[in-house]
Amino acid sequence: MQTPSSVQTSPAPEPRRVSFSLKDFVIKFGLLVILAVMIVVFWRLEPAFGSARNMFSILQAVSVTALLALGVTVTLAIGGFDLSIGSTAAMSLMASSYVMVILDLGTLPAIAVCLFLGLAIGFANGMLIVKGRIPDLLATLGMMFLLLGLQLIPTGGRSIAKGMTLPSGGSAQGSFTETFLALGRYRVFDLIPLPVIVMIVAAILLWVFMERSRYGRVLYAIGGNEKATRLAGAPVERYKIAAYMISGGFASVGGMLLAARVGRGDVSSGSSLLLDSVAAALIGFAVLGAKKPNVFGTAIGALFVGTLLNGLTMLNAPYYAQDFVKGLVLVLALLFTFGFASSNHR
Amino acid sequence: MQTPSSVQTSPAPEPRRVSFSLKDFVIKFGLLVILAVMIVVFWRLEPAFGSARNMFSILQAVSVTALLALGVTVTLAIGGFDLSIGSTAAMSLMASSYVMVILDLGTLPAIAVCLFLGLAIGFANGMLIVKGRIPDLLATLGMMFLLLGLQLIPTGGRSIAKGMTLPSGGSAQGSFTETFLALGRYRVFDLIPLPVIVMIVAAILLWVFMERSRYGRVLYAIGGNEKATRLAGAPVERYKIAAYMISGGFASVGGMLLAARVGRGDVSSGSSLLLDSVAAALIGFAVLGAKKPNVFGTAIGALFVGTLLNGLTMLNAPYYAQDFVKGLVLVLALLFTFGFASSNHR
Amino acid sequence: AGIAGAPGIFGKRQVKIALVRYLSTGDFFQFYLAGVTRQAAALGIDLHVLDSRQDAALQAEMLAQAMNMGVDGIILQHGLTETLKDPAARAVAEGFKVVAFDVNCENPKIPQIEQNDRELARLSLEQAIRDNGEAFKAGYVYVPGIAPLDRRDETWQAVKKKYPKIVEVARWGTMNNPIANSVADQTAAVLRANPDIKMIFAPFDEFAKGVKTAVDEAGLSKQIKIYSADISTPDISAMIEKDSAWSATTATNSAVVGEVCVRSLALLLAGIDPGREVVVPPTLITQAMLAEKGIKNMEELAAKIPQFSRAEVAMAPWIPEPKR
Amino acid sequence: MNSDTVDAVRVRGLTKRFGSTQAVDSVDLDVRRGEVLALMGANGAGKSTLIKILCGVHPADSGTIEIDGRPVAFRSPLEARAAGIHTVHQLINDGVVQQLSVAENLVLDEICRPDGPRMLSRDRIHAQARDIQAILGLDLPLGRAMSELGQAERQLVAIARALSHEPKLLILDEPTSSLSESEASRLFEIIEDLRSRGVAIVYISHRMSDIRRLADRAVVMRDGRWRAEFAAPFDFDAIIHAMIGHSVTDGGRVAVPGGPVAMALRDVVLRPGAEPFDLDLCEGEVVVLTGLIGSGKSELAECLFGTRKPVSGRVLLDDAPYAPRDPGDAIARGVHMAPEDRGNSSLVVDFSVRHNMTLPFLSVFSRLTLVDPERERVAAEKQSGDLGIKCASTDAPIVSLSGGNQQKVVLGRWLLQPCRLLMLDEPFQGVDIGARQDIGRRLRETADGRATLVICTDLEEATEIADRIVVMRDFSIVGSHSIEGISLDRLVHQMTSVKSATTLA
Ligand SMILES: Nc1ncnc2c1ncn2[C@@H]1O[C@H](COP(=O)(O)OP(=O)(O)OP(=O)(O)O)[C@@H](O)[C@H]1O
Ligand SMILES: Nc1ncnc2c1ncn2[C@@H]1O[C@H](COP(=O)(O)OP(=O)(O)OP(=O)(O)O)[C@@H](O)[C@H]1O
Ligand SMILES: [Mg+2]
Ligand SMILES: [Mg+2]
Repeated sequence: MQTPSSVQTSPAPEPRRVSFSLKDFVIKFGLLVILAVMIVVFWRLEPAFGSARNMFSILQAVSVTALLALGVTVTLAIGGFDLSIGSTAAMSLMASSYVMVILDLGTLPAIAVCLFLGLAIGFANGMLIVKGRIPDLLATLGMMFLLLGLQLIPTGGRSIAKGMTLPSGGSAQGSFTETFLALGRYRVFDLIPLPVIVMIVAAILLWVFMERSRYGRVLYAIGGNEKATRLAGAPVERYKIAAYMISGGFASVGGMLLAARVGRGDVSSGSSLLLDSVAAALIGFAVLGAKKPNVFGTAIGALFVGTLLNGLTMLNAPYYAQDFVKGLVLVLALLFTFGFASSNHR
Repeated sequence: MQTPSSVQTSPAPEPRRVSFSLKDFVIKFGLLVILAVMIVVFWRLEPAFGSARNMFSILQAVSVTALLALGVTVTLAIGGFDLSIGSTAAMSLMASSYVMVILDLGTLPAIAVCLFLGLAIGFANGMLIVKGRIPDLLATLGMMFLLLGLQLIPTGGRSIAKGMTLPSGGSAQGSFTETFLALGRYRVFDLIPLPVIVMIVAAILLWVFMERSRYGRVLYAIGGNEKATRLAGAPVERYKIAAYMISGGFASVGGMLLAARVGRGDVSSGSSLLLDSVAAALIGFAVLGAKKPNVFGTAIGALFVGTLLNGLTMLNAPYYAQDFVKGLVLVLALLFTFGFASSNHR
Repeated sequence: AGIAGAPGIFGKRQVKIALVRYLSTGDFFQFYLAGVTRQAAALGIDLHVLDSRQDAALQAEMLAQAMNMGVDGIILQHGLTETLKDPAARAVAEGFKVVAFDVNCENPKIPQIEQNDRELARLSLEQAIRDNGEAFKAGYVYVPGIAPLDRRDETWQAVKKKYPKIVEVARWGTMNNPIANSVADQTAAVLRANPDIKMIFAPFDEFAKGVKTAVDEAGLSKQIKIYSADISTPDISAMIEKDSAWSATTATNSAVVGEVCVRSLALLLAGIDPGREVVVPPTLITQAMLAEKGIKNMEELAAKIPQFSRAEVAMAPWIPEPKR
Repeated sequence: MNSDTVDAVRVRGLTKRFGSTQAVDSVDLDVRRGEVLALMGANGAGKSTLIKILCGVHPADSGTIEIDGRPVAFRSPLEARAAGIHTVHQLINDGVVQQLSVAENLVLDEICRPDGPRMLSRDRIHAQARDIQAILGLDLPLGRAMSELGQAERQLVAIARALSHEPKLLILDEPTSSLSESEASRLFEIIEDLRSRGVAIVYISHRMSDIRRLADRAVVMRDGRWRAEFAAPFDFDAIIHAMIGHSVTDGGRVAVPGGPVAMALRDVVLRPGAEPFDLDLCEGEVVVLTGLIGSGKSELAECLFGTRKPVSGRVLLDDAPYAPRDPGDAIARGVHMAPEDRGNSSLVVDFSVRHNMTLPFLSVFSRLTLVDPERERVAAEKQSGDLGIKCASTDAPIVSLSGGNQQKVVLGRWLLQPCRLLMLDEPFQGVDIGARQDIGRRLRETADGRATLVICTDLEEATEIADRIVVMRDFSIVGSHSIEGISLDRLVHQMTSVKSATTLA
């Protein structure tokens, strides 16, 4: 028998790399180009759009959605899904209000309780999925309903506001602390809102974690082939639980920022968070031709939706037209990203 | 060199099958037992719960959700997902009102337009997924946003009702026809609401289609292994498009029944419809130990949620407690179904 | 440009204002917007509508966005006090003129336009007592946490205290979309469990629609009377149906409220104080009134019940009344 | 080596059952340092299950495992790794993550190690990956997605990874199932080197040539039990008898002459730049297509099945032009194909044996679109009987069957209906010698009235069933040999010689 010098591998696919390919460019940068075009067009039509303040307004408006979307990106990366993020954020909103307004315990306990709840919810989700072997969608849907109800029980379904009447008869003595409110409202240099900084820092940390650290690789490996990853020696269960805890943690931070913005335990806040953040994470698939959940894409996805809404609002588009345009741009952007990309492979 | 020591043939695997296995029973019938127990408990606590009329009330209440859930079951079976069903139903509700109230065209055109829209939306979803190669979740999410906006454009965001003032200045001349309203309101033998009959007939037809016809078999095969199914000669693309058209069609029928019941073109996002019907379809995984989307399970899932809500309302439970209990029962039921089931296989 | 003879900036140039909304879905809000739009048009105002769709944080952001756009004045429509207080104060401090509808910004410089929810509930409930006496079993549809509903609830609690023989035997409600349909399902269960209910107070027309659907389905439209708040064309159709259980509702014409908001802001911009509080009084609308006058939609309602069609508040000679 | 006689692993009374299947039944096994132990047995004998217990995938129901005299009970693959046990699993899909890059797959163990470095840069991964692939002399495109590689290359990646450690015990479960001779012999060299360094090696294969070349000792399992043990040099007849209960007869095959031409290829060019070639496939004849990995064998089959288009050339099916649009079209014209890569391309994992079999021909078993379960059952049971498929019933889930039996199900599927051309791409992957003979026999029995093309890299398998062997190299057919008096040397020369060699076809 022959000895193989080196196994002949797939004949290198045509060396197209050097030549510029419009298609590849579109796949990679399509969404970013649309975003840029959008910004320019809005700016042209409404100069106020381009002011630094307005740019930070956009970032501020997307910060909570973006945080949730970042969390859900991690669960998407492991091939799962977290439907409970919206209600986790709402829970965190109610919990922080409860701690400050009703229990009158101040800022740090409020933050601690929220973070703990977020991580605990993530842990519970993870356990249901890993130990209870319930499919992700199902487990987190159940959790979502559970939280939707649970968060209202302590107050009997009422919003939590300073001075509200308690079921016991007295009235709430506490209030949102200034420090806590600053979390959502303070602007560094009187320009950059704190939530924006939180979001950007979180996004960078998560990007490093997912793209540069060993843990991120394992998470992606689990999403690609859970069994092979387990056989390669990774403690898959622990990673999955951790992914849901990250998701829960990010959602609870999002909920806290929301609470600080809203300044009240408002029961209806946060209802659209789930869909918007899922949309952001899914749009992220199309950024840089990733075709998979990825942190950078998610951040761009959130920004994309935020810019679109801000711009359309400036142009006086009615709210339902915004939905329509949001859907249309989403579908078109994805269509040409995925539609183009696909003819390449398979 | 050794010689084979003994030449016994394979020991016949013990005939365990005859013996009754509690675990198997729980896996198969757990959810059905819970449903039965729930009915008995509610009946005990509130005798009115058990009346025939109330039973049909429950069915009436779940009919729309069930129809949507049936549709989504088909897309789940092919390994996809349809997030746009809620807004398709909302669209159909607006469209039927538009045709009857504003265009004054009568029953049949209204039904025809709704069905056409539902199928067209499904077709569009299917094309986006199959030809545009956009992942299911993403494509249908885009479609959802698109429809949310689109349905409000013709009326500028207003509900449609008899006699409403039109943008042109005049007032709407048409009205919901008696025939159309009967779709949502008529009771056969003065007892069985028509929507219930529609739902049951639809469920039976879909059950036969999915479980007994060769098309259903192929749809499940696509969900199990799309590539293998294509290599077995099935026109996978056409099947996928058909699945989304079925989903859209069912959603539009659901929307029509809703319109007929409410008698108005109500502005609504249909997002609760989406969540509830997805919940029903997912709960269906646990029925009879199927662990996969299945028509019978979906119907039971819808009934399960409906019964729970009806019973809790009768017992005067506040609405948030209902959400909580819904989530709790869901998680528990699934936990012991999937949790048990899993230790068997792996 | 500008309006000849008008004071302040109205006389000099076109004015640009923003309407920053918290709630927008539903007929009430559509009519409100229609009122704002036509009064703004009558004043030649460049109106920008910013819709936060029940997202309190976004509403605060949109208020900032309106400021970024360099408008002259801002109308805040609904929202949460806690969320809007600071940004609204900042807007005032930066020289923007601000009025608020149905949200208290706790700022003396921000005139408060109100439709008076407590009064709204009171009128409906007084009618209910006139119709049913002071002793009956009642059902109540309520979802806490929504500001106008909470205010209406206060009145209901007061009435129950005042008339101890009015017994609330069941309470339900949901905000699940479509609201009317979900409430109908709940009501069906409640009616079965409590066949002796005589009156249902559903102080939000979406609730009332759902209740009516269920009452009709249960064949109880002659036994039960429904009292609610708010009104729209579909509501009128439902009330004037034969044997309709929906007896009365109390409402302000939200289009009129919209007009009032714009006029108040215009006064403010012109340097005239419209007053700390501008109240638009509600009107009781009963089935009998509608039948008697042959009213079938909102426009006819406005035409035939004068106090519903316009409000004599925040008027000035230089402010043209809009074409209705 | 003084360690030659030391038992590295000692297994006593190991037992495992899945539902009603006793997969492993009180097995005793010793593996010594510096030896290659061949674990043998028919499909479903319990080999993979045994080693999965050894490497922490499944917990044992009972029994003990000792490593270097210390009892162990691994709860996860990770613990087994920490104890120095490294494994290449039978299913290639269990060894690689398609979505990750080739480099990431090569260093997957490193990535998954809980005590690994926190940060991993791309450069670091690529550097390590280059080292690892050098072990097998591979030169793979490190940055590409794994899913873009062929099946054999995926298997090589999984093997290279396992070899990159300093194992105490190395377990290889059918590592050569997708490999051709050349890669296999490179692998053997490395195994021999490891053996000389005192590593204990468990080697599972259905290829007798592998066993002959490598193994020092062979343990045969049957129906989950230890059955017999042999030492080199082996008496293969006895081994096979122990495995399947009877001997296999090979003896000189007589080529069946082909009937009329069913499928004719003329001037077909598979890839731009490849040589055009002709090929005739005749009724009644079994043609084996062989060649190195990546020589384009599968590509040819795919062209005939409508999933790929040739660059140019004509194809005639029964003298009529034939250019299928898609597999459905091909099947309608009577061309059937069982693709390689059974797991990804043939089986629907959550379907039963029966439903898997009938999938392409549902319309045949339906009345008014409704599937007639009775007719379906009868047909499936006939195939199951004819092929000797070992399963509880045709209702059993496909995943409960052993690999060889799953392969038989795939074959049974395509034999359900008569056809003009049956193509089987690597049908013997992971199939035991008994099943191989069953399949071969069945193929032969049904060969009349259709042409049969079997793609087969292993020459031993090829010569077992072929009437004619066709050699492919660089996307072109370079030789055709009748089985009678065939010269294997010539064949191998044709497969491997450089492009300029004379074309014989
Ligand atoms: N996860 C499982 N669940 C149920 N049964 C299983 C499972 N894994 C294996 N089996 C059964 O256990 C028996 C032994 O299977 P195993 O895979 O160990 O055989 P094998 O000797 O490796 O066969 P092959 O040569 O085909 O790889 C078979 O009957 C198989 O069907
Ligand atoms: N899915 C794929 N994506 C990219 N390249 C592929 C893919 N499948 C095969 N190839 C490459 O195409 C070439 C031809 O593959 P083909 O499968 O026809 O070869 P083969 O002779 O059948 O070899 P094998 O023994 O690997 O099956 C090989 O170099 C292979 O690496
Ligand atoms: Mg095996
Ligand atoms: Mg091949």
